[in-house]
Amino acid sequence: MKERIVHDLSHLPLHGLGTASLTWWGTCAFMLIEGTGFALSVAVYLYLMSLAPAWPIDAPAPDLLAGTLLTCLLLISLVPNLLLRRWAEREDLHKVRIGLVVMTVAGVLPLIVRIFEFPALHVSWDDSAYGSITWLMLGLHTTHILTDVVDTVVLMALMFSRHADKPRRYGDVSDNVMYWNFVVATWVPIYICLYWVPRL
Amino acid sequence: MTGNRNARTREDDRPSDTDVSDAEGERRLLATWATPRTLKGVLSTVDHKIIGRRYIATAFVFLILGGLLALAMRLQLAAPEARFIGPDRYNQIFTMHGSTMMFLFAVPVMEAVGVFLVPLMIGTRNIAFPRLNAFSYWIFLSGGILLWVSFALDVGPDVGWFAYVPLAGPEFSPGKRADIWAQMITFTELAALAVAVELVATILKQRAPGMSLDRIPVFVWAMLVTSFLIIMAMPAIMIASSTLILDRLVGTQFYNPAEGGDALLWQHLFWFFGHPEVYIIFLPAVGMVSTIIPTFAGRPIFGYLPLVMALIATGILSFGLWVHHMFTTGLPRLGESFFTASSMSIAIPAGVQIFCWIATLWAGRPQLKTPLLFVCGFIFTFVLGGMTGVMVASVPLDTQVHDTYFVVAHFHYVLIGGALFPLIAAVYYWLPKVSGRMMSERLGRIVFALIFLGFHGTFFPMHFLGLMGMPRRVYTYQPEMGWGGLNLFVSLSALVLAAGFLLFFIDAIRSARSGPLAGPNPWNAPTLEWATSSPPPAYNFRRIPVVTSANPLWDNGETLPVAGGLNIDRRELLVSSVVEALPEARESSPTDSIWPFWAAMATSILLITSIFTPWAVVWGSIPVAITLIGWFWPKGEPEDEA
Amino acid sequence: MGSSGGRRRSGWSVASGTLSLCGVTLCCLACATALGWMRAPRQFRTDPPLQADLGNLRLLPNRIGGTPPESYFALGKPYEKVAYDLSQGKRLYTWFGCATCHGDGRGNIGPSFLDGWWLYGPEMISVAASIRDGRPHGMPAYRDRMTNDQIWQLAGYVRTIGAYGPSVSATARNDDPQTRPAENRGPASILFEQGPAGMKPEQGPSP
Amino acid sequence: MIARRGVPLPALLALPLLPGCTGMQSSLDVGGPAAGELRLLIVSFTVICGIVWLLVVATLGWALLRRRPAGTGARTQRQLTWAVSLSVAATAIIVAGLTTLSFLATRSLGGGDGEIEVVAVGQQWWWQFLYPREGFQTANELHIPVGRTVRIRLESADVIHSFWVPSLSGKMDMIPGRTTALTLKAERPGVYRGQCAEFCGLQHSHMGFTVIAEDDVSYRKWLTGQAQPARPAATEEIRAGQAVFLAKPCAACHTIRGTTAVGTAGPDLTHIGSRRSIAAGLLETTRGTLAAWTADPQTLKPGTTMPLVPLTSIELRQVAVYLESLK
Repeated sequence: MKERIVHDLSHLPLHGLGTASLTWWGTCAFMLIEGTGFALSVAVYLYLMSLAPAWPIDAPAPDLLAGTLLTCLLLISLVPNLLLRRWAEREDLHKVRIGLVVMTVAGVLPLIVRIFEFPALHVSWDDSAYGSITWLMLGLHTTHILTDVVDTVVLMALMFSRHADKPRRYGDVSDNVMYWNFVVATWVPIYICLYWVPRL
Repeated sequence: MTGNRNARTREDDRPSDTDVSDAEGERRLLATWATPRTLKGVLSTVDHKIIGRRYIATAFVFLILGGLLALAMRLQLAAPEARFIGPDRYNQIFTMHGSTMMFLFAVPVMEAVGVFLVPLMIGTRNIAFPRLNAFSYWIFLSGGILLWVSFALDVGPDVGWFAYVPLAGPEFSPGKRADIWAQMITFTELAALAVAVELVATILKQRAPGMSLDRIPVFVWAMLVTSFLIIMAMPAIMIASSTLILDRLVGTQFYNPAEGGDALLWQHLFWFFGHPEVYIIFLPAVGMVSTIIPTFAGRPIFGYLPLVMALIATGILSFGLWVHHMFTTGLPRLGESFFTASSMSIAIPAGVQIFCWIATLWAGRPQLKTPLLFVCGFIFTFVLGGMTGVMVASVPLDTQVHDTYFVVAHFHYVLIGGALFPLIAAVYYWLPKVSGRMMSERLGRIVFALIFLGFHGTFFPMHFLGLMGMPRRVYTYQPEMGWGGLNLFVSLSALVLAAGFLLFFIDAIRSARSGPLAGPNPWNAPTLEWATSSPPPAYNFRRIPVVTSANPLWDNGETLPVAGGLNIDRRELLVSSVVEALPEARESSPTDSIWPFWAAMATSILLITSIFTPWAVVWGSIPVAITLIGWFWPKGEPEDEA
Repeated sequence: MGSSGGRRRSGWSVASGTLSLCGVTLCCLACATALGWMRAPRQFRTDPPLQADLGNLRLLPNRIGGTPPESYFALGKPYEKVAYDLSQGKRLYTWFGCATCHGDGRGNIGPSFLDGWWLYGPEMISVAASIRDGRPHGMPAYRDRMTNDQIWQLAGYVRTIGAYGPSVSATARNDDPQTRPAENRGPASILFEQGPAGMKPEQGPSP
Repeated sequence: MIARRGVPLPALLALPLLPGCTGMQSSLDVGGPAAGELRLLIVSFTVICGIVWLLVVATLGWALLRRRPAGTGARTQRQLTWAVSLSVAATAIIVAGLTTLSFLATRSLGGGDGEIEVVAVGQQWWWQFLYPREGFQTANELHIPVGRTVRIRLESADVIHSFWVPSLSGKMDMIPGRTTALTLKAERPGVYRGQCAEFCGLQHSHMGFTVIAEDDVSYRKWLTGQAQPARPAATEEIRAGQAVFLAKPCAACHTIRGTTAVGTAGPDLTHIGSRRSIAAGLLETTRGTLAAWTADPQTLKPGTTMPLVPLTSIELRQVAVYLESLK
């Protein structure tokens, strides 16, 4: 087939940011997958609750301290996270590096608190369906924190390497910021489910 | 055309396709995009066409294997009290048949056709996240091998393809059989989700300039809706299969009623995935049919907008139907009535599709080539399957036919009639694009006759068997039940059906080796995949087409408007806006990499060993993390440097 | 390098790709067949002669330890490691009311299986002999209530209760109220308490 | 084959194949009001859907093969738009009609309380039937009085089973941890076969049972008989058989009321000689089948929970005679 050039693309930027970036859409799609997973786990929780004559099953309601502390940590971590996005948009390498270090710490701290959350449930995963679903939800969310921390660490290493100062990298940082927001956002319904629904 | 326009302000100083002659441009594009013919090249390719082909070929191998199992079952059921296969083996066989066909054939093959065709149909050079695509294939292959090696070792799952608890649970399914089933699910869902993400990003962001939402080929729309269905539905089965493994391995109580769990929870989770699953298989087929009919009718599809709306409506409705698989579990009657109404209402979008197709044929001048023959066979069969679908959607009626051969007949009508017939049509239609060679029209008609007659001979009598009280999943039945004659007829017809498939595969392989050359557009089809050579070069299009109508190859005469200016020495493709497909950026596309292969192997090891010990999740994640870092760490290639 | 070169190449690789995939699948199946010894078929029927031979326990004079019958080895010692036999053993444990005296394995009237003490030794044959012939201080003989292969199945299961590590083929939890981790998680290692706490000297000789 | 053949509905004549669907377990061989209602529903749906299907296929054929005039693009387009819209509207109306039909059937079937309550417990792979008021249990054979509603409470001892007697009613699952129920009503005396309809493991295929609908007098007589303990051994051979039964593993799993056999893992055998079939509908009850079944259950029904108990041929005959005598 003959061709007729009607359009010139050569002036286009070499990397799109935000919605013009494929990674952004990929991250969104993965968040949709995982969000559905979280929503379903909440649905399972409520379903099991609706069947049980008493909820929690054979256990006191979980202690609030560790969970609430973790919630606070996650919410506070949004501040450096959003700052990091601003710095990434400005392509300010120095500040992005600082931001990533801060976010690594902000990711590891909740993991430490999470260790105390499991015993605070006062139930083991094999005690009852209540124990199983609470451990599942907590475990699922822990995996997300863990994944994002590893991601942040790798990104931090990258930003301290010679590959750092590229628009693509700043796009990656923005996507990482978005993903952390997602990790925090999904925690809120889980926190309510795990800690406050049993107290209803 | 040697575009040697003056250079403008460029983002980089590398040569673009307008700076050199066409031949030179093609040579350099090939050097940039081609996969080297080495073992490493084979393992590390990220070309969507090569991976798509592999995916399709592997899925068809699983179709053959699953089909052989079906023949074994028909042999056993041909006579009452036959002793060809014992109950233990038979239970494994029907579970393997269902699981293979659903998880290793139907869903993967539909996605794989999308992987191959979607980038060509929307005029881009590769799929989004091509390394994820490679990873997806290797994961799918591992899952399939896991299942089939287990079967060969007599530890194949024996709990049915929907693995109801408690039968599949820790108490009643000793050994690793059910775990292998559940983990095979994880493999295939991981693979399917990866492809869904790629397709969504590709379709939304990589369309050729000018391909606004109302100019997207219907097949691409279908793949988009399918991908969203996968994204929304598959997490349910991931949760279901993971909780099943947890129940079996570490003693969680999700499905133990004595400790607050519930057996029906499994059914809810499974069918919340399982019903959309049917549409995940069916919607791509709708897209194929909607693409094939206009070509052979010689006119654009009638009712593009209603068709697309019907696709979306079907997708949304499919999440509101799952309880119709549970009408005999004694759920509250009000809820059941709601699901009856919703299940029946899905007949309306299906009707829209059927009527639009018939209208297109009516208005056009149909040429009854083999692909169209199969499409007609599809309408004939699928509408019948739809009618029995309406029957099983009625709660009281379902109490008589649920879990009988009536249902077996019904879902083979909608799955074979509704998806496999269009898929065979698609093979006849698109294989010339894939291999560059035509399949035989003469053999095609024989194949159609054999498959069509064999199919109806096999599955139509099953309706009667069901009404006569024959439950599904029985390995034998007693002579006095009076089912012997029909079953023998069914088994003989299955041989005809198998002969049809055998001839089809012979023709496909023969054609791919020595069929007549096809040329770029043998059917005079309107969509973009026919604008490039057959088979397409590694870079798909020398220049990105510019789309000005829904049927670009029909409306543009002999000359295709294209966009120049993409780099030819580095993998680059065009990112465009979601609604109007206005160019937004020249994005680099990842190069070949061996890391997705290693990541898939590491993931496979983690998943398989985690059947045996929960600690595998901990230590198995270390190699996974290492391979993923290897995958994403920049290697200093031109593609990384933007 | 025109499109014809690309065509030939792709045409070739379609065919070879298909063939090599078929090849890979066939190889896998061939390997699987070659590994036939790994197959784990389930035996539902024990031939009467085999059944009879399974009763030939060659016990030492003190009825602790000994050699299992030849057929036991000829079968490949299925009762210790085949998941199906172990799960049948678990059902027998319930059906024959073993829990009345031994509880969930922690013992009650009868001795515990979880405390690391096997009054007559931990070998399969001793456990099988205890079930078949009974033991002093209350263990009845099941010789006339179970078939020989059932005795072996039950013996295999009882040993997994006291196993010190998680086992791949041991049974998982039942759909019943839970009192201890299931056999596949090595309950003895989780619940182990120092010393022969559950031991009752009047129930038999000290080990 | 007991149920009366023949289908009264003229509508069925339009579907030449359906009247062929008779048989001992056919949903179209009606023995009770619920199954009759359901058969009417099946036939109505089949007729309506069949007509719709024929219309669609005929239109498709016409569209493919019609003679085509030249030109007239815009008019055809408009006509087609009308045709498609009307067809979709017709689809919606038909679907709504069928939904209403389904709802009406649901309402008229409407469960309700039974005059008699029976408990059915699904076991791998047999049926335990308990008559709570009379306080006895039996296996694989359910007796109901003609013309009275029997409420069956459905439970499961292990996995999910599904209780289905096609000639009397639709099916209902038996789910562990839940209790479901079904009402049965037979209009005429007869033997109706039922079978487990939910895959339940190795011997799902051989999990049948019979429902015997009989007049009130016979039913009462049957109830009285079943509530009795087993009749004492009358002959020397029967006594020998009983001794074998009690001395061998048999007694550990089966109960025979009136003897020391009190096992609960297998079916109650107190009146096994009076039942029409053994091994969950696998074999007709005769001395020969009893002997064959006892001799080698794992060949007849591989995987069943009954083990192969080694017996001498004499013992085998004695046990068979004994079991047969348990009327």
